[in-house]
Amino acid sequence: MSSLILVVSAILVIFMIVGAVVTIHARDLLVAIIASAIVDLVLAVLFYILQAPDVAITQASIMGGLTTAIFLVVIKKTERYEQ
Amino acid sequence: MIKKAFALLLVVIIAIFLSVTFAKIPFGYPKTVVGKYYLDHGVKDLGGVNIVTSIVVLYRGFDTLGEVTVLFLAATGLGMVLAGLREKDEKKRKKTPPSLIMRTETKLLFPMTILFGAYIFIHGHLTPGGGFPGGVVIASAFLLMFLSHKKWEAKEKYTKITEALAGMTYVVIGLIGLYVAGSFLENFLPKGVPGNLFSAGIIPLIYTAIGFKVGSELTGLLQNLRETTE
Amino acid sequence: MIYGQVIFYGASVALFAIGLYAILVKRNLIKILLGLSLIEGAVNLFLINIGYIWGKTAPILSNKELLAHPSAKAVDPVPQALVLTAIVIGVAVTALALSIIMRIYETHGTLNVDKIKELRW
Amino acid sequence: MSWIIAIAIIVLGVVLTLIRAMLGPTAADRMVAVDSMTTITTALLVLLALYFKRYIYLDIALVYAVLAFVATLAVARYMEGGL
Repeated sequence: MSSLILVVSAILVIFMIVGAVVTIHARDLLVAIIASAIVDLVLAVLFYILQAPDVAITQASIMGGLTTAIFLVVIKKTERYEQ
Repeated sequence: MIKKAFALLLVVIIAIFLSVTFAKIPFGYPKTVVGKYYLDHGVKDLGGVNIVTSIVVLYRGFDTLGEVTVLFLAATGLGMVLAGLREKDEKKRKKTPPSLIMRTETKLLFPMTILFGAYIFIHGHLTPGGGFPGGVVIASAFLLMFLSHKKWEAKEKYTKITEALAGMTYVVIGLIGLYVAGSFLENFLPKGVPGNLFSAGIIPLIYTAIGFKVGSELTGLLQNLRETTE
Repeated sequence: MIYGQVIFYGASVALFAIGLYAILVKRNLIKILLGLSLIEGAVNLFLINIGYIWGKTAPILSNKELLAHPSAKAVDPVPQALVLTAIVIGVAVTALALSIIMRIYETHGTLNVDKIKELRW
Repeated sequence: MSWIIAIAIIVLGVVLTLIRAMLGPTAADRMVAVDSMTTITTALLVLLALYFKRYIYLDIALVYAVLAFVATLAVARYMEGGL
């Protein structure tokens, strides 16, 4: 792993932490779900950089739709804003 | 407020402990001996090029059988928990119908996505992928249809039958291995040339079974969730 | 090469801490579940970090030179095989937890943990 | 040098979409930002496959390209009240 890849992964880690903070902080649960999609996306790229393509493909396919759709059904059924 | 401060203090203490522990673990140096053994002997023993697949399906095949069972239990439990919720929810909400562009596009994309999922789990021993991501891709294709067609549904009868057949195939292949080669989930087919599609013995067969099982389980789960919003 | 250790282990520690904070402080059940899934991601990332080896490539031996010396050229495959199944199981378990949350909302009419009497102790 | 320029341009694109995803006043803005972020990340994955000289890694970029829009579709259906 060269220093170029290290710099890129450091930037991606910062993105992931920002996404996680927004996930926790947002009052609107829809925004929280979208931010957790960002976390999953960056996690898949980090698995890819760490030479684990099998894990990255699984994380990417999970991220593309399934978790988001399941959480959306639940906030449709219950309530969207956190009191 | 004081509660929040204490929680923050606890989180900081745990993070410091974890950091001190992780500083002792060197990053980027070999740690396990068993991984080296699998890498050196994997292709010779089993004929599969993707070592991760060989570990998941054959070296640790019994473990994977248990994990597929956990997946089945979670999907069945979801159906059981949601069963009463469906009946009470009689009043019909007015739903916006999906637009024409979306309906046409998903109708075209649905078979392609299923084909892509089949590609992922059939080539599990050659390229990254395998039964678990392939099944998830197939379930995503069904999710696409659930989102864009109001009347379209995956009948519970068919998902249950597919899932039961796939699980039985997995166990039967293991029992044939017990009869022919002497232990459960042992390889009994010829290994072939490493790198070809028809190689690696029973790995493609088992991964196909896992792909069908994961795909039908997740589709049934999505179908259960969808019926609650109607 | 200390930078790799700081970046990747630091990422998993930070993700774990943020998820734990959500579980301890937040009162909304869906928020608590989101925190739990963050912790799950942190653990998966940590396991993959353990398996990485400097300058080596993925354990998919698709060309001749990789087939000749596999253990000198490829990273540790065992943690990857562990994490692969854990991710799919995690989604199914999250769906089960969400269905239980839907039943709780049906009987109590709220998602706030403080207002649900049976959960107070 | 050309690697640095190519990767820097892509990372700059990800930064810009991330800023919109964090600031965006409505949830729709954030979802559009995440969608374009996924598209740019696909380009990053293709570039990294070339950098690592492992062409089988391209499968992961394919999974991203095929599946990433499902989450966008789910959020859009939720917003128009059709889920």
